[in-house]
Amino acid sequence: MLKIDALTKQFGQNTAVDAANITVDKPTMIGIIGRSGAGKSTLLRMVNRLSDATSGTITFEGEEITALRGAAKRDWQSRCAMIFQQFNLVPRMDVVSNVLHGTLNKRSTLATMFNLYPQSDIHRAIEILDRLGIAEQAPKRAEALSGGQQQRVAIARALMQDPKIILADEPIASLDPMNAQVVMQSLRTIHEEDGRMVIANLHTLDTARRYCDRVIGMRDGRIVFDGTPEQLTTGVARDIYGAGSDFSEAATSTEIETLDRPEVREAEAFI
Amino acid sequence: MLKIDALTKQFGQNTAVDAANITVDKPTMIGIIGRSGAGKSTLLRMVNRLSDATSGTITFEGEEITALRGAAKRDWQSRCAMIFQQFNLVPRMDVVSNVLHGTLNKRSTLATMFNLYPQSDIHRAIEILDRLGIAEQAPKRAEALSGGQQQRVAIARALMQDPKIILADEPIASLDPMNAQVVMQSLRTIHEEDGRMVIANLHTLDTARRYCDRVIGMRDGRIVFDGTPEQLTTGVARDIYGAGSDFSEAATSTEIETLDRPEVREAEAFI
Amino acid sequence: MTATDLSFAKENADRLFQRKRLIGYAIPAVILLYLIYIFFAFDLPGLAGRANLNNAVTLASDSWSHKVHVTRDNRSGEITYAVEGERKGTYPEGQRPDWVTGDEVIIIDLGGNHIVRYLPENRTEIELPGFPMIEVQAEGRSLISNLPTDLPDWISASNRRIGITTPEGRITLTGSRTEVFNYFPGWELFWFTLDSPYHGQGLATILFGEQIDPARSNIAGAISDWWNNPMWRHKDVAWAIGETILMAFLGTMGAAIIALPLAFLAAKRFSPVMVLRAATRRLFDFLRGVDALIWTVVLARAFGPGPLTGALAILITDTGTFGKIFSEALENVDGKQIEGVSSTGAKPLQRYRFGVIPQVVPVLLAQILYFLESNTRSATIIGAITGGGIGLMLTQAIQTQKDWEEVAYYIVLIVVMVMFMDWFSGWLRGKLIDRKD
Amino acid sequence: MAEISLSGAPDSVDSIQASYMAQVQRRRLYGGLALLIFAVLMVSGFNVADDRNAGGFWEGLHQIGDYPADVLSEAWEKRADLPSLIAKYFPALVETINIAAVSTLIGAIGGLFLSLLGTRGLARWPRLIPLFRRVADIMRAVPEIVIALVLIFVLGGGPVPAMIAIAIHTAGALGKMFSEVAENADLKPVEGLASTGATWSQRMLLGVLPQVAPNYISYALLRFEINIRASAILGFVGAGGLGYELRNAMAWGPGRFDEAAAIFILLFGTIVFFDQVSSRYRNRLTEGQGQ
Amino acid sequence: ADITEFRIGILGGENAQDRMNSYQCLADYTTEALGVETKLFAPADYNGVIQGLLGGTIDMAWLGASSYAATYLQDPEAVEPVLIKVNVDGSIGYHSIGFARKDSGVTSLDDMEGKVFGFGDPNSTSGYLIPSIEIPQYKDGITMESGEYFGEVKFTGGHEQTIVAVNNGDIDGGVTWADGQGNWEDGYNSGALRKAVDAGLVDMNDMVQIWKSNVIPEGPVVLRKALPADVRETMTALVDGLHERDADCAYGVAAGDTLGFQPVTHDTYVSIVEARKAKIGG
Ligand SMILES: Nc1ncnc2c1ncn2[C@@H]1O[C@H](COP(=O)(O)OP(=O)(O)OP(=O)(O)O)[C@@H](O)[C@H]1O
Ligand SMILES: Nc1ncnc2c1ncn2[C@@H]1O[C@H](COP(=O)(O)OP(=O)(O)OP(=O)(O)O)[C@@H](O)[C@H]1O
Ligand SMILES: [Mg+2]
Ligand SMILES: [Mg+2]
Repeated sequence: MLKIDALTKQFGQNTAVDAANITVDKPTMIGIIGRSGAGKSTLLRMVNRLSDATSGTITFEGEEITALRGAAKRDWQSRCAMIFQQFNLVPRMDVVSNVLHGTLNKRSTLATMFNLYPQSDIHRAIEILDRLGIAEQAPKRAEALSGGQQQRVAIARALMQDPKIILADEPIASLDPMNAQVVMQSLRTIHEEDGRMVIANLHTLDTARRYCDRVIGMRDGRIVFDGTPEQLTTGVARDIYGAGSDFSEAATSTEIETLDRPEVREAEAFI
Repeated sequence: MLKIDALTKQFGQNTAVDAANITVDKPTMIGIIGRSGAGKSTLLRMVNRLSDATSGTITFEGEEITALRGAAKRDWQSRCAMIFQQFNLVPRMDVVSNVLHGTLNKRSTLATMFNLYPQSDIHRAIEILDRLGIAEQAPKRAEALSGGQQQRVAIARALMQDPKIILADEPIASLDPMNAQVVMQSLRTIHEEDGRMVIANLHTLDTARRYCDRVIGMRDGRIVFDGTPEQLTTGVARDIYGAGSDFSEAATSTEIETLDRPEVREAEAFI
Repeated sequence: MTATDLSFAKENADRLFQRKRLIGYAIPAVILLYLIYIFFAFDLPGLAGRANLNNAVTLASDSWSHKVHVTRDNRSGEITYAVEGERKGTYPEGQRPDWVTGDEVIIIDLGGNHIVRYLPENRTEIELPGFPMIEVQAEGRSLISNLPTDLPDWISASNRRIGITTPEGRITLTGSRTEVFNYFPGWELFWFTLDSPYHGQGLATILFGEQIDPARSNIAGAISDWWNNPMWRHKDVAWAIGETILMAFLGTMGAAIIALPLAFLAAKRFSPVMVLRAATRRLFDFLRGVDALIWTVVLARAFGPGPLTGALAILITDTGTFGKIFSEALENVDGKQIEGVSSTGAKPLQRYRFGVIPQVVPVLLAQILYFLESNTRSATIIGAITGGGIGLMLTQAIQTQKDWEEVAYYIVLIVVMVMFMDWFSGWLRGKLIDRKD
Repeated sequence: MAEISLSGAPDSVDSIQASYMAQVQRRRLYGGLALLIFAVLMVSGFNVADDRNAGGFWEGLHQIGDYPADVLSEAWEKRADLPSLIAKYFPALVETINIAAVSTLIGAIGGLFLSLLGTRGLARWPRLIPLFRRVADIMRAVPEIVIALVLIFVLGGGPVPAMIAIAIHTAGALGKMFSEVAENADLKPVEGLASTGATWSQRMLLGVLPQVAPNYISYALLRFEINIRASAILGFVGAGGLGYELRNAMAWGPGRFDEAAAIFILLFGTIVFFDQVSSRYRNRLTEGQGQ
Repeated sequence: ADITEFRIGILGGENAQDRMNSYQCLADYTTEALGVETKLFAPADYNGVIQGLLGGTIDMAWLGASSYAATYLQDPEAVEPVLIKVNVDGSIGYHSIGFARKDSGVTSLDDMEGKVFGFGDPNSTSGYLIPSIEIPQYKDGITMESGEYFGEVKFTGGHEQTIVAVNNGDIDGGVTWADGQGNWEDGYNSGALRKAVDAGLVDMNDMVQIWKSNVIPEGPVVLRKALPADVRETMTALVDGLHERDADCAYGVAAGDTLGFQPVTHDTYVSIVEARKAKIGG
């Protein structure tokens, strides 16, 4: 299905992603872990074509993604939704409009200008919001929502795209533990019920273990681990995070924002 | 020397200072304490004649300060320096110029318009700065200095006035503990070496105790305590701050910015 | 969410989008309606018909080219050669361009096989490729020619006048005169006019070659001849630009000097007397509202034409503008600094000097310098009305439709001047505002 | 108790005094020189201007009221006609305002595109950013009168050349101001939209415009104010509107001074009116932003 | 009373700087004759010179007849006319010429009914004052009010603008000045039309003359009355003798071939002044 082949991205001297190879055969929920600067965001951005690869290819269902240009590229983007750490919504616009932005690729600029979304799309947007439990927020401005709600709006926008793949770049890093849990659960549900592929960058080992079918570890731009959550032992994690022998689960957790508060532990334990 | 007699200040309905009586016979270092809104600032401002009293008199060495007008008032101000919580320097001008502002009252308007001061004054300004340990900062702009340094520039400006009295309105409230200590120590040294009277509004009981010869407590505009630091027992402090029986030293300290960090305690303990 | 709730949410969303669409349509619709109204109010359909694109082409091509006139006066038979047909561009006696040959018969080679021959007895022959030879005889007021009745549109002919426009040049014939205009690219005589000994000399010759004019050294002579060039008048142009910048400078700085003390009167903080404050503000409004244009006219009676009048007009308007801006800046000053200075017993003026001025200076300087740049542009326009500076030269050059290369020259100079002032004021702003007081 | 001077002074006071004095001397010298140069420039500039002017400043000063007095006294004599004259010139005023409004509108749209195309992070063709910036600079530098006068020759007199001229200048001026605003725009929504496959125009329309609109409108209003004056002035040199009428009335001189006064009242009133309205509205726009 | 400088105002149909250049020789002679510095000023329009003369900031100018009348009407004591230009044929006048585009089908004022008519500058004699009085006398029913006989009456701002406006079709007919000598196809011997022809902006084959005024007296060279008598005498003599002294200079000052200048008095302009006064009333 998705094949990433020797994908490399360089920023000047700095190699952010170094000859990454990933093959995915069927819709899977994949977590990418690695410490800050490992190249996780860069990798996802290349898959969505927000930035161009320096070399290497990405192929999806036989189509070479890295070669797409102009309208074809935008068409790919519409099939490959992206969710960001900071939500990246349009804050001054209402929630439904933000969700409808998922259909922009199908609409002309003029139609967007006059808000000419078909009624069926509007209704579908509400249904998606309802599925994510925030249908009542529909007429509010995005900026008026809490972080967790905003992230769910971002997921709704992604679903509105009806994508084959959903990419999520640290979707829960700005959220408190309760909201983080709701958002991850939503992604998991989407994966399971709709059979969409989900690739999420995650900062926390335990989240990756809990929600993903497959975990990829990156370090200094290279893929240093690729396996099931079960294979992700403390020793492997130590490698990924490049920590010494004093490494412990707790250590990664403390490094990671969502877990540096004790409540998180409690919240997750309580699930 | 200084006699404050039934001094009252009203802002509309609100009586900020209510018939205050203070008599000082010889140069003393006096601390005024009291909670926010007690009228401490208002009292000092009336002494400096930055604001006018509603009724009552201030007499200094037989001269009735409250009756002065125009040039005579400005002359009094030049003999009665004032130091502010926010330093109130001219941030865009260099340190020496700020110190030289202390001589404005003695110099002709025309010369000062062009920033022309006699060399002897400039030399004296630098000597004062040296005494306060910030002579190297002389050519820098005031805004480029740290808070503690700026407050010392303000003290230098006060000293430049060669005043009989220095009034300090919460001189250390905006400073971190280390700087607070340096500034209070400077004021104490000035008092001791030059024999100038110093009246300082202070937020913290312990600072008042440590540095002052005499402590005046104000509450709701009235003077409710006037005695030596030794007389300032916890019970008296409780009265001044209007606290209940659960009042403790620690409670006032926590209320007070400079002491709400643990390091302060350590720093002061270490002296 | 229950099904009814959900359909309710959907209805709500539908209504929301109805409303948004309405606004989405309304704004462009209002703009469109307004533009349609303007379309007719400004008579754009008529304008399209009236617009003279030929004029535009003539002007555009004239702005980068020049023409040399070869004129025969049919009464005296005298032939003159002149750049742009101007007296100052006339070839000296005995000289003529090298594309003119012949003595009895003057042969003018316009290039591209376009040849005009001035024959004796006011006869003219015109040879154009792909067109039969044209012969014209001038007799008294009328012209006798062999032109057919059916003429291409590049020939305009009557029995009094014939005009021929070709890509190589233009020929006009009337009873009294026969004239050929040969077009060349470039701004001819930009450096030296024909009577200067340096005309046609290369830069290297002038700089390093032998002395050309025995009376003067090459460089001094060349500079003086260029500076005093009677056709392009570099000296006058330089003066005019200087005058324009001078108007802007005097006006802006004068306004700033006057506005600063007045602004104190208009600022609530410094002027407790309400009446005085209101009066000062109204004065500012008045000065600004009357506008430099009208001040120019008012002042012209008292001071006559010239740069001073323009400078004063700018000064008066900008006093109003600066007054408003400055007093707003003064309202926003930080009281702490003033209090600090006051507490030392400083006198009122000293309080302003040290408590207020250092705070407002950056704002003031930035504004003054910004206006200096924009006033350079205004000074161009005001000069055109009051009679001074490059603006007057430009408007006159345009209105008398003389030489469009001159117009182009002035336009380039004005744009360069304004861009220079823009850069300069930005540079000065950076220098001054970062500086210590 | 601890020493006062915590920061030990390696330099002796003398050397600090000496170096500071040197600095003061230098500053006084530069300050004095700058002041002197400025004063010399002002005085000599004034003298040059005074010299090159037909009338001198001091001789003319007492006559400054002559012209207004002529105009006002005549207008006062014929004050009964004033209302009808104001009504007569009202259409010309409408034309002047229309010129300003259309050119502000067109200029703002032009400035909008120039700013979006010339701002890093937003530009459609990042490599062309310097080009669009230079274009804006040049459009800003050309005085309106230049374009207007040239266009009058091609298009004939009337409002259109003035409108085009002002619009060009406005586009350049607003292009610069707009792009300063756009530079500070938050790019996150733009990236969010890009990830859904939105085109450039959709990204700008939905991601950037809502953010910058209040500032853009505020600047456009300020420009409208300026353009009313510009359009009146251009009328003076041949484009239509109130300026044209004013020039004719004033050129004719006595006998028509009442007309001149009526036009003047209209013009003054309009400028003050829009000035007040727009500054009030602008304040509201930029204040509302804080929330 | 002594003067410290002498200021000459210039007005006319030529580029300001060209005018300045043509007048430079006169300025030099003036400096020589009066012993004071002489300055030249070229305001943007007629009104600029008029205001200068009234305000006392301009001492001498060569005005148009109507501009002189305007000055006289605002302040009869401001200036006095001293000299008038003499044409090559000895006449001292010129004409206002009405013209239109040939392809518009307009051949006379009769055809102009309901069409757009253009004047030049309101202070111009031939571009406004005379035609505004004489055209209504052409036949009954003609007035110069917009919308009465003509569809619209406009001011183009100056002679050059009128010609361009007619040529472009902005206006259907307009008036400008010409000496009325020589041939129509050349744009006459001198005048605004001739200049436009020489510049290649109009082709006289495209133009027709639709009206011609009676002879209009040339404008006077005026001197400010407040000037000392000896200065006025010196200057009058200087300009009067200019043609004999320096023909090239006179050519430049008079903007063409002339026989020089001859004395003139206010009487020559009484009718023009009356006409202008009448216009104000109407
Ligand atoms: N636009 C850019 N220009 C230059 N270098 C960049 C850019 N974006 C990323 N990098 C560099 O590429 C490397 C990988 O960055 P990336 O953002 O992909 O890491 P990450 O794993 O997502 O880290 P984080 O957890 O901090 O988001 C880093 O060294 C980063 O500094
Ligand atoms: N300019 C003023 N106008 C009106 N009321 C004032 C003014 N200045 C002070 N007050 C009031 O007078 C009272 C005493 O204020 P003052 O500033 O002297 O208190 P303080 O003891 O210095 O308190 P703080 O610790 O907050 O500085 C307060 O109730 C205050 O609100
Ligand atoms: Mg990242
Ligand atoms: Mg206080």
